[in-house]
Amino acid sequence: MTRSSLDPEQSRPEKSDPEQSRPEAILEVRNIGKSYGSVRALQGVSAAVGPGEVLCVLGDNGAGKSTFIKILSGAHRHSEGTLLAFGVERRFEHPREALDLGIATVYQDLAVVPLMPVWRNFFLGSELSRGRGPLRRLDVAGMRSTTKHELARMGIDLRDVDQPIGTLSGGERQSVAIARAVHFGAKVVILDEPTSALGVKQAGVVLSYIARARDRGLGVVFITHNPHHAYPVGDRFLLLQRGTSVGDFAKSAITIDEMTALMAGGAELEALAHELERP
Amino acid sequence: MTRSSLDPEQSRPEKSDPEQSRPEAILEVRNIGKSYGSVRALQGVSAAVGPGEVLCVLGDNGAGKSTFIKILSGAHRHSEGTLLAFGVERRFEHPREALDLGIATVYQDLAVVPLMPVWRNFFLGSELSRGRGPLRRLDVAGMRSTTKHELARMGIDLRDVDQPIGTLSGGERQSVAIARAVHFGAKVVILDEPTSALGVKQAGVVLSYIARARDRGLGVVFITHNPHHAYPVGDRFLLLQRGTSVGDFAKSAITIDEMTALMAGGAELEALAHELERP
Amino acid sequence: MTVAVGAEIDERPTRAHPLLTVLRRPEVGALVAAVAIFLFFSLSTQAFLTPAGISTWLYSASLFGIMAVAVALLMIGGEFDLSAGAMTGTTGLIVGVVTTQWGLNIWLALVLALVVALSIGAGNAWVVMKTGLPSFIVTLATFFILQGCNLALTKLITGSVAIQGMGSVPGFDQVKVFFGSSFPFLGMDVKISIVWWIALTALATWVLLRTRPGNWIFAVGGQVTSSRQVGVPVLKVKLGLFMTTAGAGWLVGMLQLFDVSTVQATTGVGQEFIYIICAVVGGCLLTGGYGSAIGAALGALIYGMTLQGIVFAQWDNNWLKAFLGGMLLLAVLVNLLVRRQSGVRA
Amino acid sequence: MTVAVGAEIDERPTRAHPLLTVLRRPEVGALVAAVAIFLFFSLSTQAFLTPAGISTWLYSASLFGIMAVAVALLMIGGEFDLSAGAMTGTTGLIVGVVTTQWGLNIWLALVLALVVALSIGAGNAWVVMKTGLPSFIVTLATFFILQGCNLALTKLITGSVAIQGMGSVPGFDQVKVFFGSSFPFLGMDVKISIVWWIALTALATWVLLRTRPGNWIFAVGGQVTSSRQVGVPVLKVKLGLFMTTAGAGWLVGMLQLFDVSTVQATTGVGQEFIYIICAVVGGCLLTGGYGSAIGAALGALIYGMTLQGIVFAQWDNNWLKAFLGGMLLLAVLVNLLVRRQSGVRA
Amino acid sequence: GCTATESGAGGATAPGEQVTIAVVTHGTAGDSFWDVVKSGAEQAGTDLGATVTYQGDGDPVKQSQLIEAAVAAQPDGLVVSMANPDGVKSAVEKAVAAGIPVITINSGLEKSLEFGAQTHVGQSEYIAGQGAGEQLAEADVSNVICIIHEAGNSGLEERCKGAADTIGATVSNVQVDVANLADAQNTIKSKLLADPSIDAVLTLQTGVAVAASQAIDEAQSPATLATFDVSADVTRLIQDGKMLFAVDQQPYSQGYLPVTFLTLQKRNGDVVGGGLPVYSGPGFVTKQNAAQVAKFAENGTR
Ligand SMILES: Nc1ncnc2c1ncn2[C@@H]1O[C@H](COP(=O)(O)OP(=O)(O)OP(=O)(O)O)[C@@H](O)[C@H]1O
Ligand SMILES: Nc1ncnc2c1ncn2[C@@H]1O[C@H](COP(=O)(O)OP(=O)(O)OP(=O)(O)O)[C@@H](O)[C@H]1O
Ligand SMILES: [Mg+2]
Ligand SMILES: [Mg+2]
Repeated sequence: MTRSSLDPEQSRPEKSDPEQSRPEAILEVRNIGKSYGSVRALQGVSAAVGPGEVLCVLGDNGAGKSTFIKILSGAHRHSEGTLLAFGVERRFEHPREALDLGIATVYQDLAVVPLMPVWRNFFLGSELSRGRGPLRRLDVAGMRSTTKHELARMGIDLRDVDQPIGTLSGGERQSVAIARAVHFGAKVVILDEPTSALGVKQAGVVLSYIARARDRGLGVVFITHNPHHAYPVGDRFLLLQRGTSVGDFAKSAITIDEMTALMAGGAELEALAHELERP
Repeated sequence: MTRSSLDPEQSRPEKSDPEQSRPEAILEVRNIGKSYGSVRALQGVSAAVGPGEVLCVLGDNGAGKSTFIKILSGAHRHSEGTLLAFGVERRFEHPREALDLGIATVYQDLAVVPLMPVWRNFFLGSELSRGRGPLRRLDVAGMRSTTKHELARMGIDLRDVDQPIGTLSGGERQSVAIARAVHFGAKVVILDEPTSALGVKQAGVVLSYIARARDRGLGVVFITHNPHHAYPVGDRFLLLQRGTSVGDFAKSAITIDEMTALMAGGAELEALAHELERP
Repeated sequence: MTVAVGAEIDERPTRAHPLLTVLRRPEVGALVAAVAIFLFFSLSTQAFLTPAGISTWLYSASLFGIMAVAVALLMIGGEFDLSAGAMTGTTGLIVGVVTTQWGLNIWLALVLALVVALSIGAGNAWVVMKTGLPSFIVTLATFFILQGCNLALTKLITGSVAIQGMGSVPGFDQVKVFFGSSFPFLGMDVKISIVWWIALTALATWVLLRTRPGNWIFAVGGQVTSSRQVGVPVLKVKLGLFMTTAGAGWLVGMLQLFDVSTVQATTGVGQEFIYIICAVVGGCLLTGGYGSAIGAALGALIYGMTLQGIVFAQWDNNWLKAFLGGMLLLAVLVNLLVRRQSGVRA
Repeated sequence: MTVAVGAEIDERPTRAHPLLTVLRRPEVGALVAAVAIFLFFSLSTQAFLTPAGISTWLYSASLFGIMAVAVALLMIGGEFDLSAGAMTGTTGLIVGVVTTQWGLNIWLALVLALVVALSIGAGNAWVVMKTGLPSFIVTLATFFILQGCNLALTKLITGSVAIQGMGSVPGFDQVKVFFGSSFPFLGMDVKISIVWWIALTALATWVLLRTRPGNWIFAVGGQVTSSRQVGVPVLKVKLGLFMTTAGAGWLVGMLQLFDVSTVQATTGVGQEFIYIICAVVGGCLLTGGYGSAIGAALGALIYGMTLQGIVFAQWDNNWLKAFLGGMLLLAVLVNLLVRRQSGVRA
Repeated sequence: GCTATESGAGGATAPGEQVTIAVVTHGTAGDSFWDVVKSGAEQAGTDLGATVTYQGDGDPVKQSQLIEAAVAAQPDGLVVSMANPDGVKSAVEKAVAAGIPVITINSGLEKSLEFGAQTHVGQSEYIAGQGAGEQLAEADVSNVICIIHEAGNSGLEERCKGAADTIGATVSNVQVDVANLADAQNTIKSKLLADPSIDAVLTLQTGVAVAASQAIDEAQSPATLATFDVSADVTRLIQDGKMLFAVDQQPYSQGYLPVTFLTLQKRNGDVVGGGLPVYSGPGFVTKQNAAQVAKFAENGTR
């Protein structure tokens, strides 16, 4: 197979952007690992993402992708290895700490509160206030208009930002979550499978947001099952399998077909293609 | 664009399987429609599926795919049009009625009860009994071994069919649901986005189950967002957009690229491809 | 071709010790707590382990237990019934009023009370299912209504708040054989209600674990939409559960009536929470879909032992409630601990 | 490039009448029910609309209302507090005991009682958050423990089950100005607790709708993991909510103590459900994440009007509970209907 | 045998044998009347060097269970109140059959001997109610409300019934919740406002009496107030002229006397009463004797 030509060690020194070097990485993990009780969900994974760069994380179900980003975003603490944010070693105790550093995460379950209005969800945890002392209050008008404006910038025209976010379609909810991350001056946006439940069109919209965030100079960590979604926007590709890293490739070092083949089951899928035909 | 060459009316008379005619369809809908209060989720959709045939339903988020299959499976009643099962007009009042006719459905949310053991979930609603009169009781041993056996036939080797199904991975749960539908002598299996949350490998496994069910002579209605999943197994393709049918194509009448292009947003996605590139 | 999806999961470490299967049962925590409390009172008091002592706390536990088992089934099915306590009073009062005041045949009176109870249970189910309101609120309303009717109607018809002269109703002694008698066993004077309790716990366990309706009870409590989708008759199951609870209320009402041959308008008020407590201590989740009948019976046993054990220990009864509160907290914590140890998420 | 995801949804028919926005508020159902009950008793009884009558039912509503508003906040935040009723007794008893028995300065006694209340609230929150046990069970245990301690400690210290001679404690009249006084207003004799009630309802509404903690309360009740993920300090919010409820218990305890100038060991027992009922009638969901403070206040108003209206109407008092049950059912049904009409899913 | 003298610390020097007396009443924990009964019984125990256990539950089934649990511990004597005599019949008879001397207290006088009890101390709530009714009738009232603070409590119902049967005026019952005195006060006020012809209020509990007195003030009603039971606040109200009288069933002696009798019986073979009941009341506290009662009430013994 093409495996040897894709040796991770070999491809590591490659850069998608030559003027940018690892020390400038916004987020970097070295040999990171995580166990849930007796289950080792992740071990010995290293990766980094810099500004204006898109790191794609690919892997099977249960490969540890969500675990990986939960460590980056402070939702879980890692049990091995080191995590560097802006070159400084960190151990997040609470998602708040990561957020305060500009690490914004769009979770697989979107982290929205279905019964709350769109604008309240948009600003949840980072509400705008006006006034001072006991008169300090939410800047409702400001938040409403900012939400409307930010969503419009993303190409979403909601009639009513007061409707509960639970009434939006999956794609719209996804977009709100991404717009939120971008708006709060995030340095890195982490997205966990934002496209899996989306139609072709909606997935395209989300990909375009990712490209836009990248063009604004944000770092993006993008998790997906779908090589067809990852390849167009990704700069680097981290492949996970059963909790360990299979490789970390620059875009120039791998083609979409090689990537598909390398993902666990790629080989089986080819074999399968015959079987799917009518006997 | 290629639109005119793909005129649905033109392609309708085409058959993927010439020796099989519509009157033999297991399930058929004519001009079916459904409103939720003031929301028209579906209108004027016609389609049919025969034995040994795979009907793929594709469409955007909110296009009405889930609504469509909820009508077929008796979970919702249609508000317009006619539904024929085995040539007889029906109006299902309860999923039970559809089930009793051999219409088995694997829902998007899988319809499993997370806290219950795998084997109880497998047989839920169709439990095996032994004994008679007041001594009539569940055939626990029988259900356990059948579950183990049926799952093994699908290539899933569970150590313990007594573990709560909530502890299985997404792909495994999906497989249990499909194995259940196949086991209960279904004539039609309806699958709502079984592959969206799955990795490449797991998705391949599910596709192979679909092919296997088809080869056993079952009709399959397969809903997906992903043309790459639909095309290899599908015989006919029903494209929905905002609740109406865009077309119903035989496999011979359409290529995968045409299908992708035809799906809502296909055109936009092409435009997008440029944008995704670095500026 | 066999794509071994399961195979890759096998790699991850897991334990599947047979003991663990036992430890994962919902009632294990309650069993541990029950044994602890049994030992505590056996060692610290004289009377607790005497035949007379045992029959006393068993009797106390049995009356709570019958209801707790029914309430546990209902809770596993995802619903509450706060009218369960008042129901024991309602049924007793109906039998009392129609026999002592209107001279109805006592057997007919029993049937009448049962029919009324089942209708109220069915009514609860109907309102809950039709409106989608939480059963907590619907049955709270039923509770208030029953409580009010118990008092007002009894007062209206009999002129007092308790039924008198029940013992001299013709046929009373025949019925008492079934509901109010006791028999000697191993030196104990065993009340018939203990037999009812054990029989019903066994029956409920059998239904839950070995019949189709039992499977459905777990299903509707665990995930009601999924159950509906696979063809479980949700409405019938819930109807059955509410009627079972009401029926158990009738049974307890009769057991009490024929034991003491009187019933008061306030009978049963405030007991509804004890049933829920017993079920929760016995491992039922408040959110439904998980629990066991034996667990609820053990919960009732814990409650009965504590209640009478405090009497045997001659503690000041002013502290009773505080003890019960502490015991409840302790029992649920033990339960939690046992379940955490065995790796079950609560 | 603008991919108009929103545009396609616009096509589907929807109504967005401004009236609908108002009708979608959680408290609308309660408002409709409150107006109906107000009209009913105004028309059917003489005394209900007299100044003296109004001040009576307003006072009754205010005592339930203060707690109902606090309990509603807690319920919106996804938790229950069944110890809220007993807490009103505990705080009153503490003040009573330390002033009448130990001669402590009355202001200090107030502060002491508040500190104890807040600690108990914090304790509830701590146990709930650390163990993950449902607050229903944890606070039920607290309720029992408080109930037991109220009785046993009061008896132990004072030798009786009620506080006597509170009125002659030095400084009583000064404190009474804040908690037990009344003032004339539009011909009514308005109790100060009504002012507290209105002020707290306004404050709670302000907090809920216009401050960050309010936003967080909705969030932790609606989806606790999501809230944690976006950085909401879940523990602090729940801690604050349990302490608010305990603080409200203290306030109501003081209002009662300085109004009737005596307090008994059983004070507050059984009231916890009335608070929950008021909150639910006012539109709060039992499952959390939805509700309003004004709604809870309206729920209390409905309860207060019904309670006193029945007396004004001179109906047979034995039916009281039955009326209340019927009223509860009616109110939640009206609520449901109004919300269904406006297209909000309950 | 010897007389009961002052018992030393720990009762080690108690004369005669160790005596255990079980008291099981139908009073719920925290009920102010039964709390005084309990105090009386416990004081008798302390005074005589006897061990006294006290339990109570208003539900006849539960009360029966408590009696049976007490009997299982084989006490030297049993004291039972019988609000609903049928309800505890079999439990009492079991105790008698087990050879335990039983004395009934408070209510249940009619059935006391029939069930095998030696004697009865106190008198029924109904008779006490009749006493209150006679006193109120002397005050020439025509429209009375009787405040029931615990719905369905048979003792309270009996008190109101007794009053109603002798008073010769309209008596209507009003239900309030003793757990919420502020609201009880409010409800009484509502009743007074709704029916200005009410000219007497009869309460059945001391806390409610205090609340009712304030309700009468606030409603500016001319109604006369009377109550059952005595407390320091109640004697103060009587002294201030805000209350006409308080019915004193002397619950303390209902607890103290039977414990004394049973202890004597164990230690000295005395069977007191001779098959006749011992009446413990009712006494009436009025302006004349209020000051004298007040200091006992302070101790929680009246
Ligand atoms: N809280 C937890 N406790 C125990 N095991 C866990 C927990 N969370 C995840 N795991 C296990 O860790 C492994 C990795 O899970 P993770 O969610 O990171 O996978 P994933 O790559 O995101 O999968 P998917 O594509 O299905 O989202 C799985 O085997 C999973 O069962
Ligand atoms: N119970 C309901 N009440 C009101 N509207 C509904 C309901 N269920 C679905 N809808 C609406 O009907 C439309 C079609 O929904 P449906 O679930 O069929 O879409 P779908 O094609 O399955 O989308 P997805 O790909 O996101 O699963 C959507 O606009 C949705 O908001
Ligand atoms: Mg994941
Ligand atoms: Mg769908």
